[in-house]
Amino acid sequence: MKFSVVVFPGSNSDYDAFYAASRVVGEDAALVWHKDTDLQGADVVILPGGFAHGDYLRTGAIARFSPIMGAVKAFADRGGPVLGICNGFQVLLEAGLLPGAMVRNDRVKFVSQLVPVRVEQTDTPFTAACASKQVLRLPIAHGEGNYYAPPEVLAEIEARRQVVFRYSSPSGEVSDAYNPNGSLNSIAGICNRERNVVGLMPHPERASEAQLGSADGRLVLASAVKWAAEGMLRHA
Amino acid sequence: MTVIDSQVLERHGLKPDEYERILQLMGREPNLLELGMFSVMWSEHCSYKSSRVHLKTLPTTGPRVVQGPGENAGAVDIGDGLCAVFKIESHNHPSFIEPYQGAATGVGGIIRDIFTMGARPIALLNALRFGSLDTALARRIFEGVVAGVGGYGNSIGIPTVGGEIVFDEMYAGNPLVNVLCLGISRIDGIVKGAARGAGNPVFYVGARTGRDGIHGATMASAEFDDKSAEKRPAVQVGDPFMEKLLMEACLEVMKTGAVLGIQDMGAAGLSCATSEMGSRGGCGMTIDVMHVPQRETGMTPYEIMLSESQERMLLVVQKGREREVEQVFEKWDLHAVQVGEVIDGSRLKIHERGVLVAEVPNRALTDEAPVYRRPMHEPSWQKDVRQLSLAELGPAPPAQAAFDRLVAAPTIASKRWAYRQYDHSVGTNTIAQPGMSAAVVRVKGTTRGLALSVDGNGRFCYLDPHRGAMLAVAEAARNVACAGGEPIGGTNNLNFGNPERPEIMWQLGEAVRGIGDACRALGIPITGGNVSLYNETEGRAIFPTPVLGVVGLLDDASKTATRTFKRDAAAVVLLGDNLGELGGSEYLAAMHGKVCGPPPALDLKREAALQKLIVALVREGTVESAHDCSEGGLAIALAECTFDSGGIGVTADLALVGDANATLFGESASRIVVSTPEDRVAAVMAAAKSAGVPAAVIGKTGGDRIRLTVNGGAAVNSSVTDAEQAWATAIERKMSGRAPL
Amino acid sequence: MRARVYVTLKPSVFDPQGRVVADALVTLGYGDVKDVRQGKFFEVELDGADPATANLSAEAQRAKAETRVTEMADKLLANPVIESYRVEVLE
Amino acid sequence: MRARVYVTLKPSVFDPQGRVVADALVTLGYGDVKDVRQGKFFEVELDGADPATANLSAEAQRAKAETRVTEMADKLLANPVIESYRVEVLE
Ligand SMILES: Nc1ncnc2c1ncn2[C@@H]1O[C@H](COP(=O)(O)OP(=O)(O)O)[C@@H](O)[C@H]1O
Ligand SMILES: [Mg+2]
Repeated sequence: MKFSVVVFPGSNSDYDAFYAASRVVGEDAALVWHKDTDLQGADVVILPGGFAHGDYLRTGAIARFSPIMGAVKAFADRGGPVLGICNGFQVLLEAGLLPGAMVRNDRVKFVSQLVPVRVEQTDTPFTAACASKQVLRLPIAHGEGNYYAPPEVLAEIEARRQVVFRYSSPSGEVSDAYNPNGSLNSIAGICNRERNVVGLMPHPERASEAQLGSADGRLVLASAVKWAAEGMLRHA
Repeated sequence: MTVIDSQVLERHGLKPDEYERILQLMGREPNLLELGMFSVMWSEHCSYKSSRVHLKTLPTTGPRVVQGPGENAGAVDIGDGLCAVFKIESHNHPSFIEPYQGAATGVGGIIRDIFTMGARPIALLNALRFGSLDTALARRIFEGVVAGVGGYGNSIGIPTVGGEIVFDEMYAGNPLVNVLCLGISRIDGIVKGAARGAGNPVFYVGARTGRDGIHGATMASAEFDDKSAEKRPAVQVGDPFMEKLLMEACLEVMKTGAVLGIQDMGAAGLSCATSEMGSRGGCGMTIDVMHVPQRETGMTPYEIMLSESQERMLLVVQKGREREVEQVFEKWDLHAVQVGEVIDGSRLKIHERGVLVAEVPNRALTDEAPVYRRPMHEPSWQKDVRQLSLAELGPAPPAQAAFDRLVAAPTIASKRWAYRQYDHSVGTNTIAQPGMSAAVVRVKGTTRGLALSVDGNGRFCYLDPHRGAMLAVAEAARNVACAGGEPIGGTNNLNFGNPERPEIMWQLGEAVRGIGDACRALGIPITGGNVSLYNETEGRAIFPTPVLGVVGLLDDASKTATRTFKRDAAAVVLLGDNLGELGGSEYLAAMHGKVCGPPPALDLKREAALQKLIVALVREGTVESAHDCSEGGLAIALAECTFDSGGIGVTADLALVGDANATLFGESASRIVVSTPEDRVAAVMAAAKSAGVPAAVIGKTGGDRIRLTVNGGAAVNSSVTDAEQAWATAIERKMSGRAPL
Repeated sequence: MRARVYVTLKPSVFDPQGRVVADALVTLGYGDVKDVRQGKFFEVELDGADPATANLSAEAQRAKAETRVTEMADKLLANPVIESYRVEVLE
Repeated sequence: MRARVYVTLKPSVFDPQGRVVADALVTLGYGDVKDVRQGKFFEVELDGADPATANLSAEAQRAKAETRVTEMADKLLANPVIESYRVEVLE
């Protein structure tokens, strides 16, 4: 199967995602330039981390107008699995493919550290290989990862089980003490109603090898492989 | 036309005899533009006129050296056809004036030096010095510098993997911001900053030229005084997004083979890039400033040639392949424009709309710059400050009190407040993160890894610049060795006061001599570096502060060690001798407010043996943790081994040397604390013996306390949790209530 | 033509930066600071020589600029989920 | 009392953010956008019930607030090295 990783000007984890998909998980992978309009036969699309367009206006605000985003949207509409990591998550929010928005971390500063993240839902293409409530150790590295949605939207995404990841303690307890950025309901990642588009602030691709401090993140990409093996890819 | 009188010369920072030299080299009077170009190129910052004779004495060769000093960065062979390209650079003065932007543009500058060589940057480190965090000014500068370092590196996606931070009142008015960048390139992919081949076009790419930083280079060479406020617009705003585009585009364009030479425009901007590329390549260059993309209207040739706008590059392209190069830049939304061409001869010709406005032999700006053998004189106070009588200091504080104070002293405490603001995981190469003794990054596509450390101890250098500099080399190399890295190359940043003062010049000379001695003994070639002088405020100089960056090679990146204990009931072994030396220690500064005494002795032969030993022990997996002893001595080193270990305590008994506090907190060199399972103790001791390194089992891991005794007498008994909490949060507590902006 | 677009977080959205600035001001001795909200603004310069608008009255040109800049704010400069904006045509 | 402090980069200082926003607007079809400069503003709310100023005239209170907020801008909200600012007292 094939992972296509979109490269925006200013993406900086594009190669990391490509490397994790191709060298660690061992699948085909391609880097797709944002000015292209063809996803090169992708089975899975990844919008990677970084600072697209410098994040100068708002994170993800300019990237959502890139030519490739039309193809990404069409792919998502067909049910294709799309994963937005960090800046990629922010792009998905700005593009309206996921609900809500990001604001500055509550403690304002950029925060870079390994944090425990609890898997809330396993019926998405990016968590299918995880156990329910499994705690993954994943790095975060962002200045604007403070997830916000208006109250009615938040209630709805909770009701529809769209919260896929939450920040937690190492043993899986969710509380403000383990919320690194002030996100509402400790949200670290969500999916759309159809559950094929997932965005998260932590970086699973950077935690896919034990040598790098944690291999837990490998499960996220491996989930997509499992999903495909079980015939769950519906977009083709 | 402006007459060049003494006032004009003074404004350009040129001395009358330097002007005489310009007249000679030019064979006529220069015009104002030419004078401006001389002024920036002959500034201390660009010409190294005070330090050059000393730098020449450094060892710069070795079997692994691919590129020594003289290019944008140095390079060493790391096997598999690859080389590590690295250099350190300072941005001290700008960071004082505008901490965020000063630090950010400093990071931007050194990154350009690395990718200019054709190497992909994979790691950043920084060495920072600030005044005491008890002052609002130091907190503001610290806050801004850390945010700026992070802001630039995070955005461009190069992980900041390590560094060091020291707080001392001596840096209150002159913070130091030294940044090291390391990249990886194929050896045959290195591109140099030389122009070649008459008729080849010269391209400009990157940010447009504005009026910023005009005289920035000369600013870095002038002491601060009350008038420095007027020079403030010299600070620039960094644009990491532009730099990211430039980096990707340049690395891509260099792969085409159509680029013959490339150089970034940093200090002295276009003047520097054009003249250096010409003189390195033994040819001339002609450009027309009309073609230079400009951000503001009405810029004069003077302003264009002297501007230090960030994020700009100059390229010499093979004639006929212009389109190929332009296309790569266009892909990245960058517009490369031809501004001139390489010409025969050795002259740099600047035109404005076809009219010749300056013509200078380019070597006059570079190689022919003045070189000074400035007078050196040992300061009259030097011998006095090296005296230390413990008796005269009064009653010694209880060891526990000293331990509690030291563990939370900002210089010793965890720097997590800072490095949590740095993305250290981007790039998926970081094996040992900030907070460990040395950073370790893997080299993708190979089994190899690189260990990196930057170190310097201004106090030691103040007390004895020769020995202090040797200690800095030894410490950086030892840190790298503790991670299993064989030191293979070094870079250095010399941060000193005003070289026109013989005492400062003496410090500089002695320090460079020390770096040379230590590097020769430890087999570490110096492949580059940077010199920052005039670090003074109102006549008061900083501690002489050479900062050493050392790169170590791991053949197998998985065979590394960190400082933290790994299990209960392991033996704790001290490699090296505890000599109980308190001179220049953090203990004396924190408990007695004194900076005095002789810095620790250093036996370079023994240091070399110790480093070889630890590299072997780590690679064989004979030891499970390894930690260098530095600030705070053995007591702090042992405590640090328990921190981040998940609460594994230690019990150790130390043999008395001097008094108890000297035993615990003395900062003797050439010592490493290792832990090893009981059944491997004999192997460690045997290896130490055959290496000629003293070794002693001093205790055992386990429990949840740090229990240290001296000759069996109680000295320190703290819970790991409490000590770790104090250590981890000390800086946060100093910074709380402070607003980042 | 110049226009300014002021963008602020909606009142219901917590403003961490404003909070930190407020705290810092209190620490600096400005105890009477009750609250600070931080916003941003864009000063947009439009090419007046647009042939499509050249023969419009000054009034109509202003109106036209206002419409255009409002559109820019809507599309790009503000995120309606968290932000509101105000457009001001200067000249 | 409420006051606003508008902070902009000095005209001679390069504004990378504004540049990128301008480019984005042009790409989106607003070809007449010549330049964009980005600034920030702070809305500062002051406790009106300050006993030290309670018996001053409205005029004097305004003036006092203006002085104080200008001081805040100078000290914290703007960095005079690269930024300039403007204070506006609202009520
Ligand atoms: N302390 C030093 N030790 C060794 N080489 C040095 C030192 N300082 C500067 N150099 C070398 O001198 C050369 C000139 O530096 P250059 O690149 O012109 O200056 P800049 O620091 O502005 O980039 C470089 O090759 C640099 O590595
Ligand atoms: Mg250089």
